Order: sequence, then structure tokens, then C-alpha cells
Amino acid sequence: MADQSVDLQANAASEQARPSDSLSPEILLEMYWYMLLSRRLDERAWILHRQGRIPFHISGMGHEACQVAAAFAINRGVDYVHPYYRDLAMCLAVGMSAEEFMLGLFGKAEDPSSGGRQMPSHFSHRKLNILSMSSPVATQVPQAAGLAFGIKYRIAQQLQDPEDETQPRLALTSLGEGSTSQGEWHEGMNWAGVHKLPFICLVENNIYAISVPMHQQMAVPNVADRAAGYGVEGIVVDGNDILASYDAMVRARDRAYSGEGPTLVEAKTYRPVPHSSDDDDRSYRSRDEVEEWKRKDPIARFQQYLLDRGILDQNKIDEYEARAKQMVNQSQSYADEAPYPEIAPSLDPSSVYAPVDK
Amino acid sequence: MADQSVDLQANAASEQARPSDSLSPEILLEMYWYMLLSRRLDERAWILHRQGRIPFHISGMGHEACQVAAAFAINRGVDYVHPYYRDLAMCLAVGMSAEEFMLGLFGKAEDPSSGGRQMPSHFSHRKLNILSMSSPVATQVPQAAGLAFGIKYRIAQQLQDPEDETQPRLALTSLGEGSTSQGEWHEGMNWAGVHKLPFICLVENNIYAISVPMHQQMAVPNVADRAAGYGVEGIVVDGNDILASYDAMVRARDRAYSGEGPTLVEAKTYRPVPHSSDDDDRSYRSRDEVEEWKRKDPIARFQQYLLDRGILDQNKIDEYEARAKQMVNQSQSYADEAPYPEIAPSLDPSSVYAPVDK
Amino acid sequence: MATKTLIEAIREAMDEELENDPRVFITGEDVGPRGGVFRATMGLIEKHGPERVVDSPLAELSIIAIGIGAAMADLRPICEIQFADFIHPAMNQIMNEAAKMYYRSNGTWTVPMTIRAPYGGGISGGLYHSQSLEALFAHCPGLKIVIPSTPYDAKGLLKSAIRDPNPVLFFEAKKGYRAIKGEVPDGDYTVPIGPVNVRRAGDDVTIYAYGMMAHYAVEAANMVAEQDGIAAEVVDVRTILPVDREGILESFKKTGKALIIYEDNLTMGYGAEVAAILSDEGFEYMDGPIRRLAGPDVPSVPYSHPVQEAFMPSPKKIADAIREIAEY
Amino acid sequence: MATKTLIEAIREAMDEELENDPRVFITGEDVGPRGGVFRATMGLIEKHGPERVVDSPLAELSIIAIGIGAAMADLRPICEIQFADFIHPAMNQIMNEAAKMYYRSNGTWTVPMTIRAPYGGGISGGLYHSQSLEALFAHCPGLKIVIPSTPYDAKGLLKSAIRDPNPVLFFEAKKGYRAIKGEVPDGDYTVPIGPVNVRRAGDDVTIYAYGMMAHYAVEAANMVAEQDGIAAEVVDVRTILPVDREGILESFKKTGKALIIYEDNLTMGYGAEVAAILSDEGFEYMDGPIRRLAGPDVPSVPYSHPVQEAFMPSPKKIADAIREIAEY
Ligand SMILES: Cc1ncc(C[n+]2csc(CCOP(=O)(O)OP(=O)(O)O)c2C)c(N)n1
Ligand SMILES: Cc1ncc(C[n+]2csc(CCOP(=O)(O)OP(=O)(O)O)c2C)c(N)n1
Ligand SMILES: [Mg+2]
Ligand SMILES: [Mg+2]
Repeated sequence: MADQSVDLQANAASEQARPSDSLSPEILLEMYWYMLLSRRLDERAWILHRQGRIPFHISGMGHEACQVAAAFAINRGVDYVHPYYRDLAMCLAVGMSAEEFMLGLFGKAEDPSSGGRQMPSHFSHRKLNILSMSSPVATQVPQAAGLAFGIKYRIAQQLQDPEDETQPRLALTSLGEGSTSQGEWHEGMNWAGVHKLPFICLVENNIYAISVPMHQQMAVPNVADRAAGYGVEGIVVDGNDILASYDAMVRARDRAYSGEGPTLVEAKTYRPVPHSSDDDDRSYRSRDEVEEWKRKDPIARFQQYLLDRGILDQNKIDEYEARAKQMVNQSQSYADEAPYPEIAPSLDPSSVYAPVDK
Repeated sequence: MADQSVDLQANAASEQARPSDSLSPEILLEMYWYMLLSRRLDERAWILHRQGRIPFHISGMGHEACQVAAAFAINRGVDYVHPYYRDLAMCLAVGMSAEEFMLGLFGKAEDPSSGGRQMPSHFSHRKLNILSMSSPVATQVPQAAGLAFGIKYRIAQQLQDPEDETQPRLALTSLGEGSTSQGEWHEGMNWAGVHKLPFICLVENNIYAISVPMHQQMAVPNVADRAAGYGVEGIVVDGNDILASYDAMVRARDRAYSGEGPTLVEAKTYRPVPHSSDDDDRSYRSRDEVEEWKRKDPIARFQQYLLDRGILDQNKIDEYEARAKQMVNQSQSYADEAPYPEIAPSLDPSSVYAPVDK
Repeated sequence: MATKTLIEAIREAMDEELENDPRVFITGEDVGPRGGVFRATMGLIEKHGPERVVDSPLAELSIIAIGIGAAMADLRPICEIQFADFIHPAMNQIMNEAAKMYYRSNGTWTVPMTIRAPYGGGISGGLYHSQSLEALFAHCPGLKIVIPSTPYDAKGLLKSAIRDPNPVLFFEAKKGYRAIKGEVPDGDYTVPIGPVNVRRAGDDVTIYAYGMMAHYAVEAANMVAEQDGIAAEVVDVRTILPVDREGILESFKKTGKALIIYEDNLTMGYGAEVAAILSDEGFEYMDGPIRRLAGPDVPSVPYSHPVQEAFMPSPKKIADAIREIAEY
Repeated sequence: MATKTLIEAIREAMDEELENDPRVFITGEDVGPRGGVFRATMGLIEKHGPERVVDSPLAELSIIAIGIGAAMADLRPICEIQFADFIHPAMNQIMNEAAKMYYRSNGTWTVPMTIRAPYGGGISGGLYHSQSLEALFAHCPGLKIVIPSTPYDAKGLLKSAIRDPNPVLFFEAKKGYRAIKGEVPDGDYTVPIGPVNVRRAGDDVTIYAYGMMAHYAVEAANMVAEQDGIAAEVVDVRTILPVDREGILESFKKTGKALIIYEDNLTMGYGAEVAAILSDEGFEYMDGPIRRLAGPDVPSVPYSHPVQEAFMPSPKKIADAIREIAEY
């Protein structure tokens, strides 16, 4: 079935123009910047955990390319994004700030995701139309189908102008390959297909679900092989190649905006670090394998691409690094000193209900 | 994706021998007999309901061919069968008696399925390795994968001789096309694929889930189109053609017995009657459609086949009909007069627990 | 006012809300041309169109999740679960998602969704078409749970549920769909979610009940009033969650004796919470043991006719229990 | 006897049962080479092989359903749910299937399956790595529910669970996995599922608790004994279902005062059932209000450190509650 999926990279060779060809140097550098910022924040989080200053971190390292590509393909901050815990780079690219991430790490009151109620990296941002995620995996997928259903409904009922770019016109959700084993995924994909929804499911396939390798998760080589069974287009892409990922996402976005229906984009990638700060990955994969993948690092790769094309030079790299470092430091201090949530209202049973209008 | 599924009927034309070619006249007549008996019991159940003598009936009419074919392909009464509420003909062919069915209809103590605890047609028969089914649809599918896992495990741990025909060597489960929308189905199929289990999923596709037509259920023309996504072989077959259904099931059985893995057989069929005694199907489908399908009745069709080949004649038909009628009458009287379950033990909280060995 | 059945009142509430608010839509199995297996949505697709009355795939988890997503996209979904017994596949979406969304997002995302589900026994539904599930969900902060007993309450409470910014589980006594009748105003009105409702006044014993059992309780109270001169007060706990602790305590302070009726399994049923509240906050008023009359602890409700009858609480059993407590 | 931690006792029970019965196998996420995210199954795949310690796909519903099927094929599955919080997708399989199988098949099919799941707060797990779910399942006849508090009980009860012909939910206090230590015999022994266990004797107040809270209760009881001379009896309700009504009543008949501790949400928590039993069958012994000290009714347990601490019952809060009741 693999051959059923659209292989954009193969297509690309034979075709004239890829959407990424028209990305300006400014945009390319912005994409680079978000990948870098994400990486540096992520590294700091690991350090903070090792120092015992935060209880938990779960990392997006290695996944930055497909995440930033996804964000840049959609209408950032407007289209619905229902991400998962690895999507730090995606959320930053959509508009979440470094401070906001750090506030979550420290569980502080100002954390926009949950006000410190949820574990770190359980992203949410109402103003950016980033939906609130839980820990149980894959629950976001059928919900994102619901968001997409909402869009289609609002347009059909003339509650929303289809041309209005200040309104969400698609729902993007993401998850790991392991999480597609959940019934939640099946049911969400099915709704998206039946109703031809403006829906994109990004599968960040890092070939492990914690310790469980893909062949114990599914009997097919690609998650995208399952898309056709839902009437959904499936695309397999090198998730460590930001431009290829962008091309795939643009295709998915165009399909969503134009009413052609849902798309599943499977980005092949890798997690070069343990699953989370609670994990030790030495029991389930070889150091050689990890080292090999580290050589395919998506940031180094994109950096080289930009250097080769003269879009980036060492000066600029240094400047970006300095800016990132400063942001990481500053946001850490800010979050560290920010107040915790107040206890009484956090534990007040009435706080679980939205107030009823009178 | 439809082309991905094995189309046995197309294959059949070009190939020499079909498994059904070697069925003896005796076996063919036995198959005919079970279809007929099932139909006559079913008809009687509708009458009993109309007379207000039983509160509920759910029918297997129209589905008899694929059901009896499935039963005859496996090791009847030994292999695990985890059926659904339409599988009266399948259960009869596996060994359930007419009385046993009637006892369930009347909710009597001797009912082998549940002792009158469950609604009618919630089949179970420990001695025949028919598993107990509930009402929530599709729950049987991952359980059947568990049964198949059990078989594979038992053989691997030498708890069972793989050649021993007194032991179950596959698990067959069945459900309607609508029920495949459930996450339960996805997860069961996935296990079957990952572990290459001796598992058969028979989808009795009658193109409606109560009132909901297939195109509102899924965005693909065949459920079998989804099989490949699980590493499962998918077969589409005319479920009103008992011999074609038998060929498909034999292929599935052979794959299971020989360790080649799971198979999904999608039998295209129709339900010529309302969903259940609570339904009125006039709101959601035309009388023309129903009439058209009635002309494709699987029993009439098989009868004609047998008549054409001289395996059956009018005398024999009359004899079968008389025998069926007598059985239906007798079993109805028996069940009608049989005692209800005793109340106190049925409502005793200790009755929900199997006793612990000391 | 016209007399309407429970199911007519429910249908009317949906019809009017569909009419009044374009964000309201219905989804569930067979809600379209079939009008629902109980006919609760009969005629609505014809009137409001297939975009607003949407037959779902046969998959409860997704019915709820689509509702959650649509609610967050500022729609007002009414999700029908065909029988309460089939809600379990959606537990994760209801308990871990809908119920926690407002809290977990620190009040930034809301899930204004209504989940309707017929519940209860006595209709030969066997183990999977008879369940009562309010107790299970009552342990989940963030949900509201409503069980109306009268057509008047049904219409008014369902409208409140649809307009509520929180997820509301609305359980309907299927046995009473056509059997329960009452006065229901045409047009708009609401009944607030929250407060219990004293359906019958009395000083001797308080009976707590809801849904179908509230009717049996009133019937039983009338029986013992006539036959034994016992004055039983019937508190209709029409909102199960959030718990109206004050409303529950108020009657008990007067009577000091409590009988809690539910057709759900006894252990950990809703009566456990009522008993716990009374035996703590109402301790000083206690004038006898707090009794529960409920379904036995076997999977509800066995099919076989005589067993089903024995399983269900009945006005007679309730009357006997009232007498026993009153005499204490 | 050697001193072992809670998790070592659990691992030892599984190891020995794998050794003794070829029908026993383990499945769940990361139970293989990773040895479980808490390391409960560490070393078992190396010792017993990948056919008996099986990494599952990431899908709880199927983990349970495979267990049900395998159990009916006469195996003895131990299904691990990585965190109790992730059991909701499997509710349908647990409540509608496993729990009802024996009853619905009139005693002909059995589901001898054990479901292990770490539960509870205090480990910075936030809303979805801290939940206590015993109360939810305690409303479901057909299940057995066990929550051991000591390593001795953990090993003995887990063996009983694995050998039990019924589905048993075995919840493990993850906060205590390494913190709780105790004497555990090497080799085979069992502790019966059912009876409560009096962990500390006393005449003044009865404290009901289980799991991690049983330890806090003993600690608090020791505090008030020393500081206030109050003799509190601690009843460890190590079997949640079926309810040991007699065991629960026995201590209360002596003390007439009850405090029920659980870290789960207050409303409809397990304490509600204990209170309901005491206020009915124990009415004549009541000598004060029946109190519950539990988690507040917000999704358990918020992540932020100070809020988490405030959410959880603690020995100090328990001691204060004992004093208040004792004085009543
Ligand atoms: C329903 C549920 N079960 C188990 C877990 C524990 N868990 C968290 S992440 C994870 C693995 C996820 O793997 P995958 O989907 O491949 O995403 P990845 O972490 O590799 O990006 C598991 C098992 C969970 N969060 N939710
Ligand atoms: C989980 C669940 N939801 C809803 C129902 C109610 N129901 C019973 S049968 C049915 C339709 C089944 O359709 P399909 O799977 O196509 O099987 P068919 O009846 O057509 O053979 C529905 C909705 C149910 N039994 N279980
Ligand atoms: Mg992964
Ligand atoms: Mg069908």
C-alpha cells in the first residue's frame, strides 16, 4: 500500500515548482529561527530538570523541521492547531513565546496553557487558537475533526465568510505514530473522511512509542498507508527536511482550504533524546542508531542548506545564537520568579465550571 | 484501494478449482438445511413478536449464505466463534439447536446463551466455543483477536498440539459494516495484523447501520479496503452467494491454520427486513430497493443452484420444509413451556463472581 | 398549557433551540431520517436540514469528540447516545476531555455541549439497553448531570443544558418517554440546572429520587399517606451534578429520616453520596438509619421478564420501605 | 524475611506466577525491554521471553480486550495500564465486557484476568498522571478491585488476583513504589481478596483508608495517640470491591466515629459508600458525624507544586480531622 500514498519527494524531481521554492529568504530565516529557538529552549529544559529545578520535561528535539513547516504552511495563530506534547517548535512558530513555554515548565500562574494546572508541554493558547491538550494520546484527533466540522458548518450556515482570513479555515492536529493505534485516531480519521473536512493530521513518526518500535505497533511500513481506507490522502515525507515537509503541508493546506478534504502527512523523523525526563532509552535502542540519526539533525541540515545558498552566514548564525541564548535566559528568569497560582481558587470546586450567563 | 483487496470471484473464473467445487452433495444439502432452518425460525420469531409473545427479535434474514459458509469453512463447534446478533444461521450451523434459540427468545432458564439474562440473539454456547456477546457493537473484535492470540500462545508454549483438531485453531468474529466505525474494530484488527494471528473478521455488509447508509459511515466503497492498512488480507465477496462465500472463508481459514495471518472477508449482503422488531425501515429506504434485494435472496438462489444440478428436487424441498416446520413448532412449544430463571439467584450479588478455588 | 409526553417535551426543546440559535446542531446515530430510535428527533431533519441534524457513524467516542471540537469552535452540539449503555466507548472523551477542558485550560476553552442519552430499565432491554449511568459520571467534576422527571422540567432543563457553557449529560427515562405526561408551555422558558425540586411535601420521611423513580416515589408517598397516614416528602434530585447539598439537607432537617431511591446498582450508586452528605452535615437531625432502595448489585437489568420485574424498584416496594423507616 | 519495596513485591509476585503457571503472561505498553515505565516488569522479558512479556501497541482498549479473549482461551493475562489515568479508553471492555461476562453467560465463560495500574498523586503528574479511579470501577458489579498498602499485601494479593477466576483491577500507589518498604517472604503465599485489614487498633475513632492513604492514616493515628491520647483504629480497606460490609462495620461498632480518607475527589468517592453503609447498618452505633477527608472536587491533581501539595491529604490534615471527630 505504500505506493498508494503520494510521494512528494519523488514527484518533486519531475515537477517544475515546489511551494517551498517561493519562500523568501526572510521567511526561510524565520523558519530557521523558530527551529533554533525551540532547540535552545528544549536544551535548557533538560538542564533545568537535571538541576532538579523542574520535575518534568518532554522534548521536541529532532522534530523541529516538520513542526515549523506545518506552522508556516497554515494561517498561523488563526487556523486551529491541536498539537501534542512534542510540538514546542510548532507552538513557538504559531506564536507562543519563550516566556510562555517557561511559565509552563515551572507551573506558574501566568502559564497560558493551563495556569500551572497541567504538566509542561501540554500546550494551549486561546488567543492563538491552539487547543488545550491532555495527556491521553490521540484524543485530540477526533476533536480536531470536530473543529474542522465546526468550520465547515459555520461556513455552510453563513456564520463565517469562507474568504475571511481572520477566521480559522482548517484544523491541524498532530500525534506520534504509536498513538495512531488508538481507536480515537480511527474514529477521528473516519469523520474527517466521511465529511470531507478541512483537516490535517500530521503524524510525527519517530519510529518509537517510548520503547516500542514500529513493527510492534503496526504491521505496515507507513502510517500513511492507512489514510486511503478513510478516503483521506496520505503523504509520506522526510520530516527532517523542512522544505519537503513544507511542500507536503502546503498541499494538505490547499486541499483543506479548497474543500478537497482531509490529508494525513506522515513526517519520518527521530527523537535523539529519551522519551521524557523520566525515560532512559538505553534499554531499548542502540547508541549507534541514535548517533546515526543525530547526523541527520534537521537544524544542522537546514543550516547547511541556508549556508550553501548564501542566505545564512556565520555572523548571522552567531547573532541568532546570541539572541536565542538571551531569550532563553530571560524567559527562564521571568518564569522562575513569576508567582505560583493561588491555592484556594485552584482547588475550589466551582472553578471547574464556566459561569452561566444570566 | 478497492483493487488491493483480493477479488475471489474474478480469480475464480480464471482458475481451475474452487474449494466449493469439492463439497459433496450431502454437505451442500446440509448447508441448504441450515439456511432454511434459520429462515423459518427467524420468520417464526417475527410472528411471535407480532403476537406480543416475545418482547424483541433481531433478524438474520438475508445473511444466511455467508453465515453458513463461514461455519462450514471452519472446524465447527471447535474453532472459536465470536458472532454478532444477526448470526442465527451461523450459530445453528455451528451446532446450536432450534430449542436453544427459542429458549433465548422467551428468556428461559435453560437458554444456553445467558439463561435468559440477555436479550434474544445474544449468542453464547460454551460447549460449542461460541463466545458470549454483548450489545455494544464491535467489542467482540479485539476479544476475538485475544482468543487468536491465546491459540498462538498456547501452541508456542506447547500447551496445545497444533495438529490437534479437538482444539480451536482460529478465532472467527463477525460484525456489520457500520460497526467497523468503532475504535474497537481498529484496535482488534491492528493486534491481529501485528501478531499475525489466526483470526478471521467477517464483515456482513448490508449497507445500512439501522438507518444510516454506508456513505455516511465511511468514505470508501468497501470495508475490505481498510484491511491492508493493518497488514491483513481483505477479500470482498458476494455474501448472498453461499459458494463464493465459502471459497473466501476457506482461503481465510487456510491462512489462519497455516500461520499466514489474519483475513477480513467482506460479504456484500442485505437485510430485507427492518433492523429489529423495534424498527420501521420505511423512513430510510425505498420499497423498491428492498424488493430488488429480495429478488437476490440467498436461499432461493442456492435452492435454484441445487435444483439445477439435480442435488435437490421438489420432494426433497417439501421434506425439508416439513422438517423445519416441525422443528420450529416443537422448539417453540418447548421453550414456551420451559421455566423462567429463578429470581433470587439471578439477583444475588454473589452470582456475578465465579467462585474462587480453595 | 397543553399536555405533552416526556419525549414530546424533549423534542420541542431541541426544535426551538435549533430555531433560535444557528449554532445548535444535533448528531448521533439514526437521528436523521429515522428520527432517532425512540423518535426524539422525529421531523427535525425535515425542518432544519441535514447539515444541522447529522447522522453520525456508529462510533460513540467520535460523536462526543466531534461535539467537543465543534463546541470549541463555538457551536452548540447536542450529541445523542442511542442508549446510555453505549456511552462507555466515549468515557475518555467525556471524563478526561470534556469535563476537564475548562479547568485544564485555566478557563480559556469551554465545551458548551449537551449529551442526551435514554437510560433505565423496565423495557425488556436486558443488560445493555437498561443501564443507569448517572453515578459513574457523578464522580467526575466538570460535568453537569441532569435527569428530568416531568415533561415541564425536561423541556426547561434541556434548554438550560443546550445554553450552558459546560458539558451537560442529560439522561432521559426511556420507560417514561410516552408514559409520563404533563403540562408543558409552548415557547421559550428554562428551568435552572442545580436546585432539587420538592415534588410533594411531608414531615415524616424524605424520599430522594429522580427520573422514573421520582414518579414511583410520589405514587408510593400517596399510597402511604392514604393507607398509613405517613407524610412523606419527595425531593426530586433532578440535577445530579453539581450536587445541591443545601437542597438535599433542607428536607432532611425537617424529617430526620431518609429513603433514597434509584434503579441503578446499590453499591456506589448516587444514594451513597446523598447518605454521606446526610450522615455528616445532617448528623444532628438524624432520626433513623438512612436507607437506600436500589437495584441489586448485578448487571442491570436481566432480560427475563420475572427477573426484570424483581430487579426494578416499584411503588409498592418503596411504600414498604417508607413504612419501615417511618416506624423506626 | 527480607525487606522489600512495594514495587519489588509486585515484580516478585509476577515473576513467581510466570514461573509457576505457563498460562500467565504480561502485556502492556513498554513492559518488555523497557521493563515498564516504573520498572515493575524489569528483567521479566529477559527471564521469561518475549512471548510471555509482550509489548502492546499503544492502545488500552485492545490491551484489555486481548486480555479478555486470552483469558477466555484459558490463559491468565496480566494487563498493565501504564497510568490509571489512561484506562478510560478501555472502560467499555472492562465494565460492559469483562465485568459482565460471567453473569451474562450464566456462569459459563469466565475472565481470569488481572489489570494492574499505578494510581495516585503527589508525584507532579498533573491532571493525567495522578488519578485515583477505584470509585468509578467500584460501581461495577463483576469486578474485583484491590489496592494494597504494604509490600506483603501487594505480593500476596497480586498472586490471589492472578489466580482469581474473575477480572481483578489491581491499583498500585505509585508514590509508594519505592517509598513503601516492608517484610516480604520469599516464595509462595497469598493474601485473600475480600477482607479488610485492621492495621492499627484503637477504640476512639475508626479511620478507613487504603493504598498510600493507609500509611498516612497510620502516621496520623500515631501522631494523635502521642500528642492527644486519642486511640484511632486504622482499617485498611485493601479490597474495594466486593465490599467487606462486615469488616467495615465491625470497627465502627466499637468506636461509633468514622473518618474516611481517600485522595480521590470527594463527591461519589469510595468514602460515600462507606458512609452509606455506616449510616444505615451502623446507625445505632453512630456517635458523631461520619466524616470524609478527600481530594477536592477538581480534576486530580494540579501540577503546580504548591497546589498539588494542598490537594493531597496529608498525615497532618488527617490528624486534625481525627481530633475534630474525637472531640465531637
Ligand atoms: C492513552 C495513553 N496511554 C499511554 C500513555 C503514555 N505515553 C505517553 S507518550 C507514549 C508514547 C507515544 O508514542 P508516539 O505516539 O509514537 O509519540 P512519540 O512520543 O514517539 O512522539 C505513551 C505510551 C498516554 N499518554 N496516553
Ligand atoms: C456501541 C453501540 N452503539 C449503538 C448500538 C445500537 N445499534 C445496534 S445495531 C446498530 C447498527 C449496526 O449496524 P451494522 O454494524 O451495519 O450491523 P447490521 O445491524 O446492519 O447487521 C446500532 C446503531 C449498539 N448496539 N452498540
Ligand atoms: Mg513515536
Ligand atoms: Mg449493516
